Amino acid sequence: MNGITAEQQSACNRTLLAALVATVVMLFTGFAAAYLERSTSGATWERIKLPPLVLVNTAILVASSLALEWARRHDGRGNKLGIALGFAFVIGQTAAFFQLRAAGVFVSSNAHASFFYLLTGLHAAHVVGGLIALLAAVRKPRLMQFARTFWHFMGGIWIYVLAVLTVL
Amino acid sequence: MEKRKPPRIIIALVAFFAIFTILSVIGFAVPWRSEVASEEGQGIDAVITYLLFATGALVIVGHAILIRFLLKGRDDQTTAYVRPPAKVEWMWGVIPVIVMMLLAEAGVLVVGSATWDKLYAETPTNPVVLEVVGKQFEWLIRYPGKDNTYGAYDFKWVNGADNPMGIDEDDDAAMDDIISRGTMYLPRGRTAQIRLRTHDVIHSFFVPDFRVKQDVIPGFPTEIRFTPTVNGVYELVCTELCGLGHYKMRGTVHVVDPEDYEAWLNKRPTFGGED
Amino acid sequence: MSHAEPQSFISKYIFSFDHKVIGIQYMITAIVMALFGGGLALMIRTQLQHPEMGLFAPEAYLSYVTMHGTIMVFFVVSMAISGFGNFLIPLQIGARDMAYPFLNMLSYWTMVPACLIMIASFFVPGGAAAAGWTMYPPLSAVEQTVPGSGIGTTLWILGMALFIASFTMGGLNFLTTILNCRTKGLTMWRLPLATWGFLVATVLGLLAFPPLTSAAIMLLFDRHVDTSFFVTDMVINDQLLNLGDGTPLLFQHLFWFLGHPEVYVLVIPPLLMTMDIIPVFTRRPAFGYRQSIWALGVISFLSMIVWGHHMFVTGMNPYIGKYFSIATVIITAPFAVLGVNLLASLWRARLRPAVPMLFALAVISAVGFGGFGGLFLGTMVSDIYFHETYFVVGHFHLMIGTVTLLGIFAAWYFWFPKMFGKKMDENLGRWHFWLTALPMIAIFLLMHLQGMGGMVRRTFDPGTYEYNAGMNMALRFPITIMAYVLFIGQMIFFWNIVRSLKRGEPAGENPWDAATLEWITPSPAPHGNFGAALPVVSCGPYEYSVGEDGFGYLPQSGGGEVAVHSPASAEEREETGGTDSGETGA
Amino acid sequence: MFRYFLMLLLLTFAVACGGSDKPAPKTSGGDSAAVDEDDEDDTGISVRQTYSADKGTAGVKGTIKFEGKARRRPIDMGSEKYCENCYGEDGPPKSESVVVGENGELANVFVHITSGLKNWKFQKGTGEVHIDQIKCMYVPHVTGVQVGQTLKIANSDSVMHNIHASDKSGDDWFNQGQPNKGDVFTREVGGSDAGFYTMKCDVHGWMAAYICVVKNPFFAVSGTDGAFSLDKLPAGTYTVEAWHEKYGKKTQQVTVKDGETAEISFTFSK
Repeated sequence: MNGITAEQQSACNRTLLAALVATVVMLFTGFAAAYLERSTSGATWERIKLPPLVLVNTAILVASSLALEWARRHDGRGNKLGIALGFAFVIGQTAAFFQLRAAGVFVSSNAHASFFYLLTGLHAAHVVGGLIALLAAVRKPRLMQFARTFWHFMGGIWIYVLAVLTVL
Repeated sequence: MEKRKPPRIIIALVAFFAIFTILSVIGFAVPWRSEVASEEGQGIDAVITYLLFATGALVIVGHAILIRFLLKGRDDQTTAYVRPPAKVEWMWGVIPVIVMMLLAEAGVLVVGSATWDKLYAETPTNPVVLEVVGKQFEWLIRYPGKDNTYGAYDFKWVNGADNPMGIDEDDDAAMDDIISRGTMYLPRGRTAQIRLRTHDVIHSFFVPDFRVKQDVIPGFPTEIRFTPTVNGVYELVCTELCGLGHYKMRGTVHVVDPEDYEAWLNKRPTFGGED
Repeated sequence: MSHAEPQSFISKYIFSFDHKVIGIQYMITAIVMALFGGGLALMIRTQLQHPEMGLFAPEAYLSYVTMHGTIMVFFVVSMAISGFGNFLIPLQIGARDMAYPFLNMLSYWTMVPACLIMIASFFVPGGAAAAGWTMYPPLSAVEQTVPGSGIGTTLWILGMALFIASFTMGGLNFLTTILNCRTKGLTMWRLPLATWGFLVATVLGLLAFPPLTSAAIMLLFDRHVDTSFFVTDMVINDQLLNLGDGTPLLFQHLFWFLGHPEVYVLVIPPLLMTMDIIPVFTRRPAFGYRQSIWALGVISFLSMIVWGHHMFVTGMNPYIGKYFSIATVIITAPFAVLGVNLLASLWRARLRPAVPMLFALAVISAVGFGGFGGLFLGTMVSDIYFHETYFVVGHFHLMIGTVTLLGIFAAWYFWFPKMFGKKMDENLGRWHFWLTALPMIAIFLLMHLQGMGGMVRRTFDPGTYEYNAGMNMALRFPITIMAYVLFIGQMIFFWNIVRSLKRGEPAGENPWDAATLEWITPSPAPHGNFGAALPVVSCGPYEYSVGEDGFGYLPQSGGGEVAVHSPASAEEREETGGTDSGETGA
Repeated sequence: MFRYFLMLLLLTFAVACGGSDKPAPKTSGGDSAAVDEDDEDDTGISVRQTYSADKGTAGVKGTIKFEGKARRRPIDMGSEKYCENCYGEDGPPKSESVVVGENGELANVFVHITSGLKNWKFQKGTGEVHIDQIKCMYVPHVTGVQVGQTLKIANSDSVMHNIHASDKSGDDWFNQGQPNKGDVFTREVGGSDAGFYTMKCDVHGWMAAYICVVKNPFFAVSGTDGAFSLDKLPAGTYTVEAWHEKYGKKTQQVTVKDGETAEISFTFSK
């Protein structure tokens, strides 16, 4: 529709995805830097206990990525499973939020809690975006490779977020 | 083709550039800064002067070349134009790099470094120790008094009229502390080592005549050191936007002979003293 | 062929997918916002000139200062650049449109609400944000510290969120389009410098804005969810506010990690558009094309690792401070390369003093004056004195105000024919030039001098301090007068636009005998830009003074055959050189 | 590209759960001294007659005493030449927070009735209440305002003052700069404004005034002789509260008959 050839278009999509990934990485890097600075700046800093559900969710997310990969090798059968697992992850995260809230840990309880809610919430928002992309890709298979890549990237970001929240 | 004078618009442009260059050279040659009144200030002035000469020269040269090119650039000249070979272009890509590296880094490392270290890295000998608190929109100064130790403070004790710095009324160390609102006395020749705190937002401690400046950050005590060298009354300025009264956040620094300094301290009421 | 040409007015001019229309929409919006920003500037100057008149309260003054900065940086210069980027990129790379036209339209229509929100924030209780365009917490985070930090600041953050969203959408478009949609034969090393500028600026912006986003989100949480990322306990009105123990400096780090690249995002495209324009009016190849591009690369890399030079006096570790200073002043080297190339492009020129060229030449001078001011601020020791004084104000206005706007004016006069098919009026253009370039450079040079005198910025009444008495106060007058002159001068510009649109002389395809691709299509460029077949590029963008006696040039798509332009005839020369606007201005 | 939705999403989220997620009180707890008869009216009193001055013939008067040594530090106006120059040789006045007479009478105590008026209805107050900023001090130091009255705060100094009033929880009532001599701030005091406020000039930290907004007309501020009197009271049993900026509040029960004036006295100490 913009007068460029198909291969140009898919090249554009690749660039778009790469640029998108870069900006998201920068976003989370910004938060990680903030986390580092905040946790080492001498101000009081106590950790909260992450809800155990988080580990389950991690498993779910990894599973959904694997499902999508499996689907790639078996011409699309399994995409639906992957997407379903994706939704499961989002629901699981919401549940984890409520677990934490029930345990009396709020966004404003302490800095570590704030970062937990912020980073995981931010990630969840991106995941929702990824799910939308996947659903679109189910109808437009041409987009599946990009949606899938972004989804794997989201998995990576999730590991990164967990690492920041637990290790740093 | 006979020599024709360039179009008037070009001449006007040349005049414009020439006049601005000359004016700015004159302008920056004027000594705008007040007499420097601290040792560190002299170091800072040295850097400024160095940069003024370095950049001034470059601005003049640059505009001279610009003007020359403008005057010579005729739109009808038929002299064959030989495109400069790549290595000439590369040469002119490298020369400015070298020049600027030398000029700029010299300013940082050669001229500036010592002063920077003196201000931040080295610990002064026999300093005058005092504490300055910035609050919207005042400077509060506290001297530790005879016992040379500060009384404890806490935000919950702050009372603008009675106890602006929130000092513990029951702390013995606090009884001989001396508090002054906006007026600071310093002995000439001794390094002042000032602990900076704030009650609310970010402020910045600046005395133009000393050239020194230090932000005051909430929850992050900072320190500033300088050595006044000239007696006089100087103004203490807040340079970080701190609210609607920012421009009113003014204090005075009196630099006096050491004995006058002692005399002033002695006649100040202490925190514990009955009026 | 491109997407079908839309017919209805709405789809053609309002929600248009056409990059040219969107570009012009951006520029017009930028002009409107510039009127706001300029009006605020005049109010600020008037207050500084006559504090005793009690025009408005200090808190209002702070709002004006804050919004002037925000509007000018993000909603005037950034937006004008987005405008030219949208208009030029597809034309210069021989594409029919941006890679994602819908995204493009979306990005503009995300920008519009952002503008509206920013303006609306003046009319909420407490007034617009008042913590300075840098929004340092705690001042921006705690409502009790300044009235503007109420709803006004919330709206500011919302507006910025939309701006960042829009900028990112536009940036993704620029990037993908330039990298993937170039026409046949147009290698990266044949790209016009303007397009290079947009490319580099876009990459910088895309990498630098996310950290600001994170800072904005955390600020929002501190304001509304009682987290303590940035805020600390404080005493207001003798009352203790338990806000926690955040680290205010964290915000400054995140902000300036954006902030410093951002100023290059602002200054690089106009500078490179200037470098793109100059060869056309010197009829000489741009000097050091590759060197300029390498320099750009170095600049953009360095700009990401020097943010700390905005924080020399925050009590940072002295060795870190030294590092930031060393890294910062290195930037002057690649910039010097750009400067030298700008100058050398004039070497033995066949000058044609048309209005775009006048502005371009003024840019060269302004870069000279402005650039070197950076050394005083980049060198940590002198920055101790200059930090937060009018020297800073003068410096960044000269760079991201004067240089960018003069460059944008040059571009406007240069590409106006391609936008609307008419030429701008030369005489009005010259008046506009003199009434813009003179005051713009003079004002900010004088501010440097005030900074030398230690005058502190963001003061409601500089007369509070005795050390300002004398020259610091005296200099206010010429500055204020020239600010008004500058503002009035722009009216000529608007009048010129209206007049030229009505009865400017038709431009034709290539009024300037320029070699780049946008000049081979009719003016205004039709929908789809290039007719049936896209051009095929056979040479670089600046192949001037070729052929015997060197009066020819190689159009990029000319397949290597020399097009000839005739030198201005004697009477033309008198006409172009002769009008007196020059002297009257100088 | 999802970031924009995300920003807005976070924004709404942030605004939505503002406060709700807040376990600890944000500001130092002080005694919230807001007076509100309506609280009692809920306890099912049917008859409420409208009060007018002629209906009240009783009264309560008395004195406020202070025990122990009160420290009044001299105010240091060193930060503002103008203010210092307003005062002659003997220098600026002393802090007004604890003003005690030679026999221990305590001034600047706000006395009002907190309960016992449940079967009276009151019209909104009328007229203006003035606070002046002169010689870098607030006059008066403690001011009582009845809901409905107009509060006017003027700057009589040719130096910039800002009036920054906030309640005990630290939330702003108003905060405004008055850069010019003659600037006047006007505020219609509404029912929602009832409460005790601290007003300070941030530029001159020693300047502090206290504004007590109440709903009935029975309030007084003790003078330098420590005396106060509440007049035109209808007969009844009342809880009288005395409030001092530094030493908090004390209450007493008192019963008055028509035409009589009861004597009570409060005693504060450190």
